[in-house]
Amino acid sequence: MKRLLALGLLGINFLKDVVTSGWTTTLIILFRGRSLRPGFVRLAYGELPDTAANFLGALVTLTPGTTTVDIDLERREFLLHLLDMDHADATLDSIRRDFLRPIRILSGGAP
Amino acid sequence: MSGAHEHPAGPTWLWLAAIPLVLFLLLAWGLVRQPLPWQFDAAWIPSLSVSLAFRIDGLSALMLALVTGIGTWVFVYASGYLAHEPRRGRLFAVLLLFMLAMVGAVSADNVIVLFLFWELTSLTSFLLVGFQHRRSHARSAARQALLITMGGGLALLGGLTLLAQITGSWTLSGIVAAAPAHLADARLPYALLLVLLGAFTKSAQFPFHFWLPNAMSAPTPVSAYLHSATMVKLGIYLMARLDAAFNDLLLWEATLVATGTVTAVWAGVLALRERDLKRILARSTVSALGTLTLLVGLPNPGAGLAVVTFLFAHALYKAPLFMVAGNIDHATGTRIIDHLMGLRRAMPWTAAVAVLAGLSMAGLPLSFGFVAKDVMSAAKAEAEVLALVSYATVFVNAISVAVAGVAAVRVFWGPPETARGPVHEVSWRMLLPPLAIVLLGMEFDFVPTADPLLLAAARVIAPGLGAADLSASYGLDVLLSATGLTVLVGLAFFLSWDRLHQRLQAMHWLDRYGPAATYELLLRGLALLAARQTRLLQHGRLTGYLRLALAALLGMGAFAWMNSDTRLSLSWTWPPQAWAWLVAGVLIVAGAGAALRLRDRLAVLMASGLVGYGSAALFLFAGAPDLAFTQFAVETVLVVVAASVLPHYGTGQARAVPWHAGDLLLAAAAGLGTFLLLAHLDGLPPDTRLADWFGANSLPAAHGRNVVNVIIVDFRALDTLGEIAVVAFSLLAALPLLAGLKRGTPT
Amino acid sequence: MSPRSTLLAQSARPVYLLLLTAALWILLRGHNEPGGGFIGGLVAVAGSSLLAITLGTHSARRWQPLPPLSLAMLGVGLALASGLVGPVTGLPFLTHVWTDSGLSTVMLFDLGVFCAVWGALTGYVYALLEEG
Amino acid sequence: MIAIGWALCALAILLLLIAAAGILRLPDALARQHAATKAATLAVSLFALGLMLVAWGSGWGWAWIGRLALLVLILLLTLPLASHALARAGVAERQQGA
Amino acid sequence: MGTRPRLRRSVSLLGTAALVLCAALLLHAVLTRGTQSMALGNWPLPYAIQFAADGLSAALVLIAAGLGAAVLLVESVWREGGAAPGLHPLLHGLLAACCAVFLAADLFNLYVWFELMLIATLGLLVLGAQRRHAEAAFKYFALSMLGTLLMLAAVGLIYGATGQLNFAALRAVAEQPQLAAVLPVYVALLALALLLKAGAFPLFAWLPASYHTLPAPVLALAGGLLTKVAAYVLLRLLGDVFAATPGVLVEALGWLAVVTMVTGVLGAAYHWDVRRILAFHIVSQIGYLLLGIALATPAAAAGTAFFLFHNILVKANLFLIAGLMWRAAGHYDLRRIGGLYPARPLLALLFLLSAFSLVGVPPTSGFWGKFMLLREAFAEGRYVWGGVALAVGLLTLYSMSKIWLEGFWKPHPAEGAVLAAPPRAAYAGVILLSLLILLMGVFPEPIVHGVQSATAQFWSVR
Amino acid sequence: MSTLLALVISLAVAAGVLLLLSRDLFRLIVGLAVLGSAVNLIVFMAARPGSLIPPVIESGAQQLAAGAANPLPQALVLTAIVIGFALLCFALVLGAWLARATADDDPDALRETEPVATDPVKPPQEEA
Amino acid sequence: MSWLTGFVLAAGAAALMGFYRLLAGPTRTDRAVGLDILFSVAIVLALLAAWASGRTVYLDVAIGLALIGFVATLAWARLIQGGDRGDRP
Ligand code: NA
Ligand code: NA
Repeated sequence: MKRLLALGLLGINFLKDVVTSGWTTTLIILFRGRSLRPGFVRLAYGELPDTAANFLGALVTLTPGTTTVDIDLERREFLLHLLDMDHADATLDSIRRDFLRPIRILSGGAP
Repeated sequence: MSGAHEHPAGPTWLWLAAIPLVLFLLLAWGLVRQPLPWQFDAAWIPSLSVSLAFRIDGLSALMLALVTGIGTWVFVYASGYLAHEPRRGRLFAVLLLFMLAMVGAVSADNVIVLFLFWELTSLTSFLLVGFQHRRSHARSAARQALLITMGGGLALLGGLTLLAQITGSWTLSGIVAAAPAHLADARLPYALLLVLLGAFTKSAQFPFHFWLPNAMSAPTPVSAYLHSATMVKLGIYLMARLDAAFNDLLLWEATLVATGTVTAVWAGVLALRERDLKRILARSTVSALGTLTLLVGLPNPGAGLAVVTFLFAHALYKAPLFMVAGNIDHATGTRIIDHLMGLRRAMPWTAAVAVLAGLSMAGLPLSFGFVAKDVMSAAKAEAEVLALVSYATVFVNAISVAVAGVAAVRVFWGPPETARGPVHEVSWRMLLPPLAIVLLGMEFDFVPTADPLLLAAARVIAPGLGAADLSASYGLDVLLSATGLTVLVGLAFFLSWDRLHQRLQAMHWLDRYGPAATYELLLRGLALLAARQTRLLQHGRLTGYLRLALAALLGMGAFAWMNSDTRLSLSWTWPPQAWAWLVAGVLIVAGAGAALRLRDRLAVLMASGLVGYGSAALFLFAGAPDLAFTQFAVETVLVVVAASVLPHYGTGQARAVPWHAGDLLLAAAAGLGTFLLLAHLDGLPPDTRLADWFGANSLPAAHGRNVVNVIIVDFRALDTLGEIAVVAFSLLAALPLLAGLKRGTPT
Repeated sequence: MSPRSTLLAQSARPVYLLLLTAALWILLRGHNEPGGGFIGGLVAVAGSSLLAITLGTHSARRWQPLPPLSLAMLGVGLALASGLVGPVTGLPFLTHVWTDSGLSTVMLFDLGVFCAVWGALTGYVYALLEEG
Repeated sequence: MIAIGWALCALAILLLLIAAAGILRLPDALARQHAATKAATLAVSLFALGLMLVAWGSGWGWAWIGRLALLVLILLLTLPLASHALARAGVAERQQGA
Repeated sequence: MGTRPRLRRSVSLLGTAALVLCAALLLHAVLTRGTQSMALGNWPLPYAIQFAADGLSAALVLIAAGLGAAVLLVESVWREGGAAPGLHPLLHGLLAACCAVFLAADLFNLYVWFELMLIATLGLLVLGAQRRHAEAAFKYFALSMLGTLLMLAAVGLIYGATGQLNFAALRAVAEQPQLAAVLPVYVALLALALLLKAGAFPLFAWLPASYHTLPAPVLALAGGLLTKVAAYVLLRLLGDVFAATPGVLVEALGWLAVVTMVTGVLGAAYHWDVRRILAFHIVSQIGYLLLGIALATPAAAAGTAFFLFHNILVKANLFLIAGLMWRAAGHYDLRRIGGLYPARPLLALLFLLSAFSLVGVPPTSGFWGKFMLLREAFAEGRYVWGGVALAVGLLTLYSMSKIWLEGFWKPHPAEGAVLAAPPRAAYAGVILLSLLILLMGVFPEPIVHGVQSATAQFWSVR
Repeated sequence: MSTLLALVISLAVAAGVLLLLSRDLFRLIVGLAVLGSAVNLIVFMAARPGSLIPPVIESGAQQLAAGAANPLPQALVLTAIVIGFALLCFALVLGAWLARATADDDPDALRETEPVATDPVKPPQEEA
Repeated sequence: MSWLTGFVLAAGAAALMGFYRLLAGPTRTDRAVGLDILFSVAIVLALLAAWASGRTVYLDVAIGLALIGFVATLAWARLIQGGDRGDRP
């Protein structure tokens, strides 16, 4: 039941993020263009089975503005490419909040 | 050849002489029992009007008698001459084949059968001339003989074919019979010239005379048989046979008389330039052949008789003289007359033969006298030309007296050469044949056994010849008066042989500009031409090949376009989906263009992929979902393949496109051509009968709704079968290459 | 960056199975809708290529019923064999036969096409990807 | 319903154009990758949704809606793979260049 | 595959034997019951693809099959360039494609088989996996593709104009006046594609660039069949299907034939490698075939057909003989070999037969073919064409005598060189072909009659 | 309408010819591919494209609707596409093999089977 | 000119922009990115064809494209990552 709830939450969060970051990306393309500062960040995902980590990587990639470049299963962290480094922290936060937590629940771990 | 190395004996092949002998006896028996002509006809290739038609009349019988009679003795002689030759078996086999070919050639009536045997004699002659094939001279002489006689043979084929088409008959007898009705045919001169080309090359007429002396690198029995007595007479034989039909044609007469005269005189002059006994004899043979051609060309009936008489007599003295030369060569190891003196004591029998044959050769003018008289009386208007001819005959005849002197007197008399070791007479098998032939010749002179045959032969050439003419030709007074003059001149030539020789030898321009030199020039020219063409057409540069191929295709396509009734029809309707086509078209053109501009191979590949994607987009908006899907899928898989193959192409950068003006022109022409073709197609009303049938039957009969698929797997499944075979074979074909790439370093 | 992506590695097999299923689906319904042996075969090639690119040719080969060349030849053989049913019954070559249950030699033929395309093209892909 | 569908489709096309503009305007390959893969693919998905609505409204039936839904699913399934691979390629190329 | 060469060879030989048997049965059926036709898939014509065998195509199938048998016989003992597992399938594929071309009565199907021929030949070319093989294959590919693409385009355009692909249907449609005026351009394009495939001037560059890299048995099959297949199709299309093609185009073909004959022999005259010499003679002989087509009469078509039969056999045999020369003397370059006449008299005899057949000396097969063409050229008033054909015979003789003089008569340039003994089975294949050539030369009547009746309807529109 | 397509195809052909003659091994193959696509389109033009209706019989119908696209050229082009693709794969591999073996990408440098002629009468000897 | 035509032209414009990236690079990844958007355009075009013709068969083409299109991108990515051999043998 808890997992089902998590799944539903994940779906809603995903759609919300797709729309919001889609909108941000559109704005970025339209108005910031060349002045944009993209870059890489690392995101530790902690305790998570490999499959779930991969799933999370895919979800992150699906969301506009963020792309998973590498998943390091040893060090348990993602290497992400962000379109906009100016709001990197906010982006990472929303990933942790909207995706990482429900997936932890889904995979049976602690939130 | 002189027996320096003794080889194990092995069979002598003497028994082979029995074959021509039996044939000769059969002929003689037949001539006694059965009146001429004998005819034989059997179907061979009725669809081409080629039948095994043989017809033996007097002329053929005369030739047959020579071929088999002299053949018998040549085989005997060869068995002695080649006693130490290890590979004589092959030579005998070819010699026998030659004899049979001659028999066939002179008895054939169907022109194609004649041609068959004619070529067979050339072929066997080639093999015999090249018998000493380890020597490069023998090889080139053989090739020269082959190219000239077979080249002439090809002309002969053309000529005979034309003659047959003009007269409507494929037999010699039919052609001769029908020819008078077609003398005005415009094709006739060409036909005759082609036939004469064949005859002239075979009979070594000017300017093709030079192959015969070179052919002397054949063993002597071959020279005596092929290159003096029989094969070289084949051309004369054919001319003589056709003479009955074309005697009254000025072209025929002029060509034959002119060629014959020039050949006879010129060969006589050239004989004086030679020191090799065999080559001297060969030159004199050419001279005699020229005389024969001249005689055939003369229009009056008496000349016909002269032809057969001289032809016969020449064979009977020249073959023995060749054998004499062979004997001398065999005994002394040389044929150069400067080194040959006083052989009469060492080789008495050979000397005797030489004298008898030389007498015959020198005493020959019986025919000339006859001709001279006949010619003077028959032709009046063309006096000056014919006078020239008769002067020429005197000269030619004098030369043969001189040659007879050299062969029969000079080498045998005088002090013996001391530098050389002891010389021994040759074996009986090399003495008996020349002796027999020369005695036979004398027998015919005194006892006219051969007269009926000669007369019959002459009547083939000159049907108007009466019985009286024969006796007239033997008129003693004419004979003597003519002989007197020629013998005198000949004696002068003989005595001044060395001085004349040196004078002529010094004329080097004769070697540089003669027909023989021309032949060499042609061969070299052929090689040079071939080399030039190779550089032009086979330069090895693929781009050049492609350019030429494209230019040729475009040029020939344009030619076809100009020569057909084509019209252009351009429609500019613009349905809604045309906008989609525009998008697709822009992609296609942009992709193709970008592939030209880009340097990174990966980018080139991507750009060219756009052509495919564009096509697929086009298919989407043209009612072809299957095509669109396939095209997209193909492009995707192509990317996979190309992406994995691309690293092998070295650095990522392709060469820059050079933008040659010529290439641009080709491209523009190709584009324009494509446009015109498509515009042309657009003007034609579409015929959709096949499509309609497929659409109507796809579901009811073939149980499928997707008509394209039904066509692919059912209505036209064979195309698909072939296609998947191509797909599977493409992998099979690429396996060795893939293995090489996998190893990393293809060799 | 790790030399191999675990995301690709882990998703490759499921996606391959999806593609193969789609390929077979396309093959089977091709007679009535767009599709058929060619397109199905090409989709299967895409699937196998995916495996080969992400997991290496070894596993791609393992997930294919036969070695590429054999598969291609089998395909040609199947198509040929389906055409031989006709001659056996006295009809021309490539005459197709239907049973009442809807099965037909057409399917065999199309399967042959599918196998030929799948086999031949994967043969190229594998050989090129596994060099040196 | 049809009107909404139309509007969604128009929006999707607009998004597609913007995504395309993104690959022109954004500063480097990795950034452009975001536009090409995600923005564009989402635009396509949106277009499919719009068309779904149109089909629903027009009563074209489940043949349309089912297929379009399947399309969106497949797009969402394969998009991360392409995007991820492109990003890795970009990084690798950058490393090669360095 | 690849592990049991002996089994593979046996199966392969058995397969060819079966092909020969089928071809013989087919020819028998054609001769006794007339043209045989099969509508593939049992669909009505002209909707189905049709296979049609008249005397001409059935005979060609039999000849191809016989040639295949002889070549495989030789191949079974050849082992040049190692055992390649792809060899036999590719050879069979090539053979099958050729037979299919002879039988196909459908324009697009024809194209498919040409593609199969192309890929099989490419596979055979690269089998050796040396650099020269790959180079040869690439040149072959690049130039052949031009022809292939042009052929496909022409087929498409012809379909677009007529709505038909089946030969009989096209024959009927092409005579319609409104099409007779516009179709020739497309037909000419198709003819051009076939001219490239046939190796006509100036489209032959692929041939001498590639053929000589093939191992002898393969070369025999390729050199014997490939260009001739294209020539056959040209004869079939121009003489039978699109016989209404304007005379001026056909005449242009005749002049092209003349130039092809001459450039072919001149190319051969330059070379010293036996295979290269023979390869250029293919071009020259194609000229004769084109000449026969350009004469545009039934009799000339018969001559072309006869020449085609002859040329396939003789060319293949000469290539096999060249292979035997190589086996015996160690090289293909005439400047490096010699002494074959005393050492290998049988080989010499076999060479002479085929060489003189190529030259056209009676009574070999080559003579009758040339004679039929020459006769018809003169009958049609084409004296220059006929004259050049004769002259080219002389130049052919030049090349053949070069091989004979240098390879057979000249002593081997290496002192004390001992010539090897080529395998017996290889001789068997050559003797088989030689007997066929001899038979065709000595008893040509059935074949002449056969081709005359098979081509009696050719050019009937004109 | 067909004027547009004819124009597109013609331009593709022209570009293909230039690629073919560009003296680059890889571009040459690409040129053949481009020409192949153009030729496929030429064949497709035989159908006089214009209809958007695919040649698929709708459920309920027994035969193809009037006005549907001509299925035959589509089938022919489909066959031609696949054949052309198979040949293209072979060519790409062959070209790669040659590029590696010769360490050159100039098609005109493929001279091993046809060496440069030096002596006008006797061409250079070669290994075989 | 209908709305659908407008959509087609807009999709075409997007394709052209992608094409520009393909042409201009500068990196290989850029080119691959440029090509990738063409897939999206192709799918949109298939959907538009379905819409315009009212036939679902074009939807199947779109699905097929979505299924296999990304494999091409993966192949490009692998090629770029593997890099050129650079060195000639
Ligand atoms: Na006369
Ligand atoms: Na006379």
